[in-house]
Amino acid sequence: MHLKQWLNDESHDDRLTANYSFAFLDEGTKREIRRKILKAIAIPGYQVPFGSREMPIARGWGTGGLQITLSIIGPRDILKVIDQGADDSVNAVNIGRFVNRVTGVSLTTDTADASIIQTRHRIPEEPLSEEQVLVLQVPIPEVLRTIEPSEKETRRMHAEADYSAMWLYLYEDIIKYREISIGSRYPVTVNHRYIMDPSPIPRWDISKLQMAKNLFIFCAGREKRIYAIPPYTEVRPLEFEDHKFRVEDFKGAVCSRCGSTNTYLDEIVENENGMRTYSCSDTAYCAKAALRKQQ
Amino acid sequence: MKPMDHEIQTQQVFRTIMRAMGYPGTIHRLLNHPSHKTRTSSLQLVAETLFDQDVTFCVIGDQGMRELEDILHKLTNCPVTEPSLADFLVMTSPASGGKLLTAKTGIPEYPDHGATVLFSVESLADGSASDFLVRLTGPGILGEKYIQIQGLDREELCHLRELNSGYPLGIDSIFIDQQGCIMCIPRTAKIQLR
Amino acid sequence: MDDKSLARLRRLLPLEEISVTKAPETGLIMMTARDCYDTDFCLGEILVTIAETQIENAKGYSMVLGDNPRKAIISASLDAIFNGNDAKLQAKIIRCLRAIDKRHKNQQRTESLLPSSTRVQFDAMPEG
Amino acid sequence: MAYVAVKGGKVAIEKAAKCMEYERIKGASSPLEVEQIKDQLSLLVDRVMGEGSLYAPDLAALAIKQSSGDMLESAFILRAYRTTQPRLGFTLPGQAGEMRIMRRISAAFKDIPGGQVLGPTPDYSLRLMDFDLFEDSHKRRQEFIQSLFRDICEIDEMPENFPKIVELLRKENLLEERDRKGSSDLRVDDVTRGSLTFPASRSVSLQSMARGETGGMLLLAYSNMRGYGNVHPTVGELRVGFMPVNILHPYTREAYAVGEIKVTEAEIISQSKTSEGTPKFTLGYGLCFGHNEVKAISMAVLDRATQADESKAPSEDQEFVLSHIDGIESMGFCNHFKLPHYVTFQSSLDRIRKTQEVWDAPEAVVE
Repeated sequence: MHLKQWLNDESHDDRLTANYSFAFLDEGTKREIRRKILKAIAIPGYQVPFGSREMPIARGWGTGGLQITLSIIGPRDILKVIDQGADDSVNAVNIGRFVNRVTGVSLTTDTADASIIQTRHRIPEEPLSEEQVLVLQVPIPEVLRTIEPSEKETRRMHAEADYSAMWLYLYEDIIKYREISIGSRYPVTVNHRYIMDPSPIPRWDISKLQMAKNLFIFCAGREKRIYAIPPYTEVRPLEFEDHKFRVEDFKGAVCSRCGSTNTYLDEIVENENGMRTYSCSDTAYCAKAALRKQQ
Repeated sequence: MKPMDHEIQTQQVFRTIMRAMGYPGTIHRLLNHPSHKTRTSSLQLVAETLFDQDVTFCVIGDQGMRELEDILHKLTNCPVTEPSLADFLVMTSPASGGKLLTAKTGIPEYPDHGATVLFSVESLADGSASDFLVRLTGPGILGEKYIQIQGLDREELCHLRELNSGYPLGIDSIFIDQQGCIMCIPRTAKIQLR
Repeated sequence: MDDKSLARLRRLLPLEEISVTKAPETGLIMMTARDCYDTDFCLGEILVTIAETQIENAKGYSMVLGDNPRKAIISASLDAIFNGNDAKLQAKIIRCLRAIDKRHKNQQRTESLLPSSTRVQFDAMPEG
Repeated sequence: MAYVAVKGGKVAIEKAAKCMEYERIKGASSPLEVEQIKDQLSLLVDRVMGEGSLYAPDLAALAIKQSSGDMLESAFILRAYRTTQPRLGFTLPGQAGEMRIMRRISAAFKDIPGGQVLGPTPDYSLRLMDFDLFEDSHKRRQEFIQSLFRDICEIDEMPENFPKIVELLRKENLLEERDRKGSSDLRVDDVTRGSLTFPASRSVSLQSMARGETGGMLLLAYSNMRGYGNVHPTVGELRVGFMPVNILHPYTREAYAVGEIKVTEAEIISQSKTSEGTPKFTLGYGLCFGHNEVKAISMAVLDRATQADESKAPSEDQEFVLSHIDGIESMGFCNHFKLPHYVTFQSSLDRIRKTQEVWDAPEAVVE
C-alpha cells in the first residue's frame, strides 16, 4: 500500500488499541504457556513456574484456568465451564461468556459434547474420553504449603522427594482426630514421584484422576504455576495401611431432583429447623439423569 | 471475530503436539494441509509454534545446519546458542556425534529446565510386539506402545535413554518425519530398544 | 510532536513513492533502567506504536509513544528518507525538523524555568 | 418442594454489571472526560500506571473513569490490557543521570552541586482546605498561570544535567559495593515472563517493587523505619523528571529515541552492618513510573532492607516482601473469598461429622 492511500483512509484515525486479538492473549504469551504445558505433561505432578499474565477477571477467580483454556482453544472446540459442579454458577457463566466473546467458540453444558472443560472445585461425574481436556483452576498449587510457608524450602523438598514432613502431618492428624481431617485438596502421589495438590476438588473426585483417559491441566494464575496429569497415569491419595483414604459419606442420601445415589451432593438447608435436602453438585449430570428418569 | 489464519495454524499445531506429548508413541499428522509435507516446513511449523525471543535453540546436523539455523532464527526471532545451553535442540542428521548427550536436563529444583529435542527423521510408523525399534511404557500409555523410526541412529536413542535415566531430570523429544507426522517421547517414557 | 507539525512534515513527503511495508501496530516495549549498583532491571512496559515504510531500497522504521498510528507512519517515512540518498529532500526535511525542534525546545525551556525558580539559593557568607 | 439453584446466573451477572454502571452515571453532573482525568488527576494516573505496570496515560485515565476511581480496579484493568499486546522488545537501560529534572532534593547535604530543586510538591504547603476550588474557573486558572510566568525571564536556566549525589560518595570510597554488578551485558530478568522464584535476583526484586502497590510497600517500609528492621535511611537523592526512552534501531543498530516518560527515583543511604573492615554506607534504590515519592522511597528502603544477610523482621525477608506487595494479586485473592465454596465446605462438613462420630464412638470400635 502506498502512503498516500494509507493516510487518506479515515479509519486510520481510530485507536489501534481498541482491538482484541483471537483468544485475547497475544501470541507470545500463548507460546510461553504452551511450552510450559508440554513440560508439565512431561513431568507429571511437578509445578512448572510461568509468567502468569493479568487477565480481565481477578486473581483467584480462575485466571490460571482461563489462561490455559485461551492458550489451547481453537475455533472448532466446544467449551464447558463449571464452578462447584454447576454450569450456571455466576463465575462459570462469566468465564464462559468471556471466552465465547474473544474466540467465538460454542459453549455447552453437556459434558460429553465438550472438547475442553474448565472447572473449579469439581470433576464431572460422567467419565471423560481421550478427546477431552479438563482444565482445573487452582488457588494454592503447593501441596506442602500447609506444612512449610517458604517456597525455597518446598522446592527443595520436592527436588529431594523429601515428603517425611507431609507424612508426619497426616500421622499427627490421625493421632489428634483419629481420622485424616483433610476435606478437599486431598494430597495425591502422581506417577510414584511428586506429591501434588489436586486443587480443591472433594475427595469424592480423587479416584477420577487415577488412570483416566483424558489429560488434566492445572493452573494457578496468582501463584504462577502450571502442572498436569497425563492420561493413563498412576494417581494415588496419601494413606496409611491402618488409616485408609475415605471419600465423603452421604449416608444414603438421594438427590431430590434426579434420584441419584452415586454422585457428590450439595447439602441444602431448607428451613430454620435445620431440615436438609440434597441435590447433585454436577448439575449437567443431574439434568441428564432426571431426563432419563422421566422417560 | 475472525481469527487470523496464522494464529489458528499454530494453535492447531500446538494441540497436535500436546496430544502427542500426552499420549507418547502415538503418531499424529501435524496439519491436514497437503502443502505441509516437506521436512523443513514441518520443522518450521513446530518451531513457529514453540520458539521465540524468550528461549534459545541450536541445530545439530551436517550439511545445511547453518542455513536451517538461519531460517529458523529469521522465522521466530529465537536466539541461537550452543547445544549445552539450548532450550530447544533441532536434530537434522541421524547421528549427533555425542552432542545430544550435552543437552540440558534441568536441575532437581527445576527439572523443567531440561531441553526439548526436535528430531527430524525419515519416517515414523507403528510397530508391533514382533517388529519394532522402540517399545514404550509409562504415563500416557495404556499398557505398551511399539514404534518404528527410520532415519535415526540407534545410538541416539541410547543417548536419549541415558539422558532420561535420572528422572525427573531429562529431556523431552518430539519426532517429526518427512510426511508431516509427529510423535513424542517425554522423559517419563521407559524406552526399550530392539 | 503535535498535529500541526505532523501536517507540515506530511506536506514534504513524496507520498506516492513511499510504500507502507508494515502498517502501524501497537505493542509494548519493556522499559529497562540502571540502578545505583549498575544493575539493569525492568521498570515496566510502555505502550508504543510501530510502523515500517520503504522508499526504493531504503527501509524506514519508527516507534512512537502511545497509540498514534499517524505519527508512527510519518516518522517511519522520515526514517526511510534518511536511510536513502535523496540529499535534497533530506535537507528540506532537516530544515523543517529544526524549526519544529526549536519550537519544542523553547517550550520545554520555559516550562523548566518554573522548577528552576524553586531552586533553593544558599548565599555564601564570608568566613571568620 | 426443595428449591435447587440451577439456572439464572447469566441474567443476574448481566444485571449486576449494569447496576454498577448506573451507579457511575446516575449523578446530575456532566460526563467526565478522559482528558480531564489525565490533566487534572495526574498523580492518580501516575500511580495507576505504576501499579498497572504500563506507561499509557490515556488508557490509565480511561481505566480510572471506567472503575469510578477505584485505584486497584484501574491498575487491574491496565494490567489486564497488557496481556493483549505483543511485546516488541526492551529499551536501552534508562539512566536517571540523564533525566530532565522537575524536582531533585537531597536530605544528606545542605547544598549540592546543581542545587536543591523543590519543584512541584505539596511537602511545604499547609494541608488546609482550599475552598476557592469549589469555584474553579478557566479565568482563575489563566490568571494564575499568567502571574506565574510574568517574571520568568529573570530566572536562571536549569542546568542540563545534575550530578548524582551517590557518585560523590562513591568517589570517596564510602560505599560498600558488594551488590555492584560488573556490567550491563547481563541478561535482564523479567518477572512478567517468568515467575517469582527465591532467592530473587536483584533485577527481579527491583522490578517486582516497581510494579508494587504503594500502600503495601509503604506499610512494610514503615514497619522497618519504626523499628522492626534496621535500615535507618537518609534520602541521599530524590529525583522527579523525565527519563529518555531509547531503543536499538532494528536496521541501523544505532540508538533511536522514542520519547521520554515521567519517573520518580529515590536513593537512600544507610550505614553498613558488616562487622569486618572499615564501616561504609550502603544504598537502597527506588524507581517507579510517574510522580510517586512515597512509593520510590518505600521501594528504596525495602531494597536496602532485603539485602540483609539474615532477616530479623518481615521487611528484611525478600520472599515475604516480594510475595505480598502486588496490589492486583492481593486484591484478587481477597475478593475471591466471595466466590461460592460449597463443594469444599461440604467436604469439610463430612470430615468434622466423621471425626465427631469417631470420638463419640467407644474406643474399641475405632481400633
